[in-house]
Amino acid sequence: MTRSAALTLRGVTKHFGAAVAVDGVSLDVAPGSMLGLLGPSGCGKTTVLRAIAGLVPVTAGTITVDGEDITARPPHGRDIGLVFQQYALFPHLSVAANVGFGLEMRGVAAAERRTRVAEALAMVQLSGLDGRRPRELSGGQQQRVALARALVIRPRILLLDEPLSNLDARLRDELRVEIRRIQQRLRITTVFVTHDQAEALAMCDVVGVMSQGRVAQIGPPAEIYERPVSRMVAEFVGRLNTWPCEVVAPGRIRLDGREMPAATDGVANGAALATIRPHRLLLGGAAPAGALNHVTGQVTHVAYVGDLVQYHVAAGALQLRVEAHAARHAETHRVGDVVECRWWPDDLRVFGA
Amino acid sequence: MTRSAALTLRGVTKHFGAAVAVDGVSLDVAPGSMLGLLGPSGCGKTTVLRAIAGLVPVTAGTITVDGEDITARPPHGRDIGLVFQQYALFPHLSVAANVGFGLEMRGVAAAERRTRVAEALAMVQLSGLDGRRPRELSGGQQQRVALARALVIRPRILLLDEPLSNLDARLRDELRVEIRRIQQRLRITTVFVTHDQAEALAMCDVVGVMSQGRVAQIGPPAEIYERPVSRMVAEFVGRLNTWPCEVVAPGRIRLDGREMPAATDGVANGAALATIRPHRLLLGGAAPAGALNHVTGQVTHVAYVGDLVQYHVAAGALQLRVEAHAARHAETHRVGDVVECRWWPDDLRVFGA
Amino acid sequence: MVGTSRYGAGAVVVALYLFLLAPIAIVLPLSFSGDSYLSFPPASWSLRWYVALLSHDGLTGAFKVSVALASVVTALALLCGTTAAYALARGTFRGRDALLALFTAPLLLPSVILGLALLLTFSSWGLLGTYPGVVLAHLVLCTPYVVRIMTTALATLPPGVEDAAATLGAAPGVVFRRVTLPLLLPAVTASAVLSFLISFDEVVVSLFVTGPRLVTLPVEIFNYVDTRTDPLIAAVSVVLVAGTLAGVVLIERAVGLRRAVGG
Amino acid sequence: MVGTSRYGAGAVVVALYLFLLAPIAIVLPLSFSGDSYLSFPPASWSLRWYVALLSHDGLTGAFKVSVALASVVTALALLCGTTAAYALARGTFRGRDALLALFTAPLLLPSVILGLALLLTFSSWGLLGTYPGVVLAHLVLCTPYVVRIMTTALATLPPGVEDAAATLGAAPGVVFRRVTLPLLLPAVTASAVLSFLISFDEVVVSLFVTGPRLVTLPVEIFNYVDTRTDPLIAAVSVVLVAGTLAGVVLIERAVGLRRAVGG
Repeated sequence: MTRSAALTLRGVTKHFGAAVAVDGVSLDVAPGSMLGLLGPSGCGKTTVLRAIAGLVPVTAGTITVDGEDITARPPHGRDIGLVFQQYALFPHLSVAANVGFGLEMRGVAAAERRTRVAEALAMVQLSGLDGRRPRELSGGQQQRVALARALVIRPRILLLDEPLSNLDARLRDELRVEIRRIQQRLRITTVFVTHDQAEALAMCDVVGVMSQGRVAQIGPPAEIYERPVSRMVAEFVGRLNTWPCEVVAPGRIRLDGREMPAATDGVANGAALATIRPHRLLLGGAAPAGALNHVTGQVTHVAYVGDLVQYHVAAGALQLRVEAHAARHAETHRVGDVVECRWWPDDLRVFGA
Repeated sequence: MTRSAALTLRGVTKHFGAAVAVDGVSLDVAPGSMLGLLGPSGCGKTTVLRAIAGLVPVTAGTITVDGEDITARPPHGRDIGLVFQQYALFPHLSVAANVGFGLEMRGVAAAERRTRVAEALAMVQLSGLDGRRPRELSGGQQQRVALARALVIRPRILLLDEPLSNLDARLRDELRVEIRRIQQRLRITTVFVTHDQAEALAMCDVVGVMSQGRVAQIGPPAEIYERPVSRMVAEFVGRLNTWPCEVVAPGRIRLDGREMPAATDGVANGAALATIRPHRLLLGGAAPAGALNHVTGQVTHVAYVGDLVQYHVAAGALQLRVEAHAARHAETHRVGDVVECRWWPDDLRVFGA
Repeated sequence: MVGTSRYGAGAVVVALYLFLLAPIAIVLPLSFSGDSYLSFPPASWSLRWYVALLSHDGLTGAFKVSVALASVVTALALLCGTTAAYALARGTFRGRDALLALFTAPLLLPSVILGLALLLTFSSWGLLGTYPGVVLAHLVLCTPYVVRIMTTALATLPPGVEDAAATLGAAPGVVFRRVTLPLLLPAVTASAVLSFLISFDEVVVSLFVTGPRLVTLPVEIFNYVDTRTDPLIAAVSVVLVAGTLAGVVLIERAVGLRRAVGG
Repeated sequence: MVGTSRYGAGAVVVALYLFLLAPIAIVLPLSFSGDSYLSFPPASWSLRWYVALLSHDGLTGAFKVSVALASVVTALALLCGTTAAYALARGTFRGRDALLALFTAPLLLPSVILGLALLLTFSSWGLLGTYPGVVLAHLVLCTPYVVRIMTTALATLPPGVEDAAATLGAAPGVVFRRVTLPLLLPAVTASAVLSFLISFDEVVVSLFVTGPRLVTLPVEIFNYVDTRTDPLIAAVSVVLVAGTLAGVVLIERAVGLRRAVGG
């Protein structure tokens, strides 16, 4: 249905007065793939998206689609579909007129327009709502209309600007799966902006983590989560224990007075930060035997969160946050229990302090 | 420091005009324990809290603290501390004056007031901010001040009205643990209102799930999560697979044409709904051998969420949502894989349709 | 805090306002008086004063003058005010906030001051006592309201709709015509009605700028009241109140009364 | 949409408004004229017209009358308006919304209509031409503004602070005195200033209710202008503009201009 286009950004920079919103961002999005731009608010991710759409003129850099430079084109000449956080439906037009707007702008004849609008509404499971006004729809339905409106013009690129963040948790889960299915079916090159790390990891082929106008790391979700290049990235994509340590040799650190192996990847000897995700700390019987690091400590806090049990464990000078899957037959610990806590050395990632 | 009081509600009912906001709620909160009132917005949980504080006069029912009926007392005569979602600090007063307000109302002398305000601020880790105005503080700091202000008067009961919902995820995690620690240290009887099931399960000794003005279920977190009494409760406290089935005998159902054991707990023979939590469905090698139910299906969707992998599996007429802990050495499946999915029969809970 | 004190306060308010608004309620019966002089309640009832109103050449002539003036002023105020509001809302030029403050300033300037200032200026420009002078004076009064309503309307346009239209392939002119303008229509209506009412009712500034030469309806009413007070005046009031109410209902339908009046 | 068209629109706006606001800028130099007649630019400069103003008994006397009247009206408007706003904001009685609409209605009623209505009513109540009558008439004009500002202020009180004070042990009276009132103070200031300015500037309704018997400052200025036009009038304007600006700055400090004027 859609042609899969390649999107390339080279050194895209945007200044607002003296403030640098985007600082030399270069990206390649492969045809038909979905890139997630993840970052805290103010990191520049939305500005990048708006620059791609042409709504924000860039200060420097180029944006190309399938090798064609579109940097100087106005938004209405870019052939790019954009879905907004606040839906941005035309309140004075019916659902069908909203979805048909882009086709009308392209001079598509009324009969064909009707067919394609009906197809697009069927794709987002809203057949039969053609005559409604946007205000008569729920938030989830409005966002589906917005998606249909962006897709019906068969854009070369689809941009999604936090499309799920105004919806409640249940609806978000549902629409997340649906958007991904549609994107994969149409094989449409997509950029998805979000501040929700679970959303980015779950939906996208490639995730770029942005910070202060730059891309801090870009790669497949598992790589971002398992091998973050900095503490900022590691903290942003999931919960983290962070302890001061000292690198004594490549692959070896001193932590709370004890030497142990760890993933130091090029961090120089001296003061550093050792980090590990709470669910990679294994308590007592849950830990397989083997050459694992381990500490012994006392449980100070237990929180049961349904499918997960969160523990705080005090071991020497270390405060450990541990998360255990509340599996059916897992033993559970109580406050005051003395437990042994183990982990695989290469789950302990070290960053410069 | 504080006396632990017992709070009892009997048949508390509140009508607003023709609308019934709270419909005969009876509760007992043991001295020193923390009750979580959990429910969707509009379920009446906040009205119950405001009734306990005396801010909403009840239509019927009684509220007693340590056996003393306080139903008719005005809010300023109840000796109950309340922490609001929007902090509700006095913007024209300093932090110290905010915290000292309740003591001033009780005629505590200036010198003692200073000592107790300093103690309370130390308890919430805000020593040294006495002279600041609320608007100069971050959201998390403002909520700490609000907590100190409510606790410094040594109230008999502490009420928390969604105190964390205006804070971001990281701060919420942190303050959650801190509030629970302070509550346990002071042994103060507490009612915590929230719409966040993880918050209620993680923090409270007892959780009451409310729906349409009534208490649908009340019990310890694990009981609410593992043995919900209704589909509404089950869905509200966590993700759920729900399939139509038929009860053929006590403890046996027919699901997608196959008979199998399940927890039917008194559901009559005939059409019913079988439910199971996604993380209780075990894929392939992850499932221990034994007398487990099982189906074979094909993976249709995979989402990697860091510490969790979510699968959608199509097995016959059933759509299965499966969540697997992304453990270090777990095998992962791809879209299109044929997998065997097993579960323990008593994890499959059946409710009347 | 307590229910009873609330009801007490409510009663106070009702009493207070019935008293303050009673004047308007009294005018209606007076206008249907059959008497030759003002008395309340009237001794007899009739429509004679409405008939008298229609055949009173001074008042009907003045009415036409006022309608013509208000129409011209409204058209010009809409043009200037909407242009200004659009520039202010969409522009990012320096001094934008200062300009907006300047625009709303006449809203707070007492009309006596405006009248004086215009009198002094117009006397050097030779506009004193001329029709363009009156129009210009009314424009100074009406335009700020238009600017305010339109600025608010532009600021409260649903976020992103114009951008959405652009990404869907609409050129700037098309975006304005197909999206912006339809969404602004209620505010344009409200501005027009308000502008018309203000110009129609204006007395002080007009008196300063033209003296009693341009006989608008308020001036003629003044003159009439100066010589006698009879139920004809009540009939005039009712007609004006009805017209104003119709305008207010239009504004209310269009943007909501509170937003137009402010608050 | 495009930068250049924005700057273009900006330029149009600036030109337009310089033109509309020029009158006010011209008054200042005129007031420092040393000439005996109006001419722009003045041939010589002096403070003589300010001196003349201070020694003009008619104008200074009228100024005192206006200040006294505006003070009385402001005090009463604050009392009525705040009570009403409190009842409206806190009350849950029936017809609350209708009452609020009623309260804001006089804001939109043309002053000629109000003047007529009051004239007719007061003539039956024997209030015509009396001081209480004028005060009452001004009250009808000023109270709605107070109600509006105070209602907004009450509605935008930080949520929960009053409840928080109550749970901390403050009885209703204490809550009002220690929490509500301090937080309302800026709005009270703004209401008072606005009320004072409106009463001070009012002409039309006063003329209807008392005729030219009560010589307020605007009436006296009218009379003065009727006989001659000299730089004294410019001096009066400057004094009034300065006073108004001071009031506006007070409002701005207290609640922000835009919230007070609306929009």
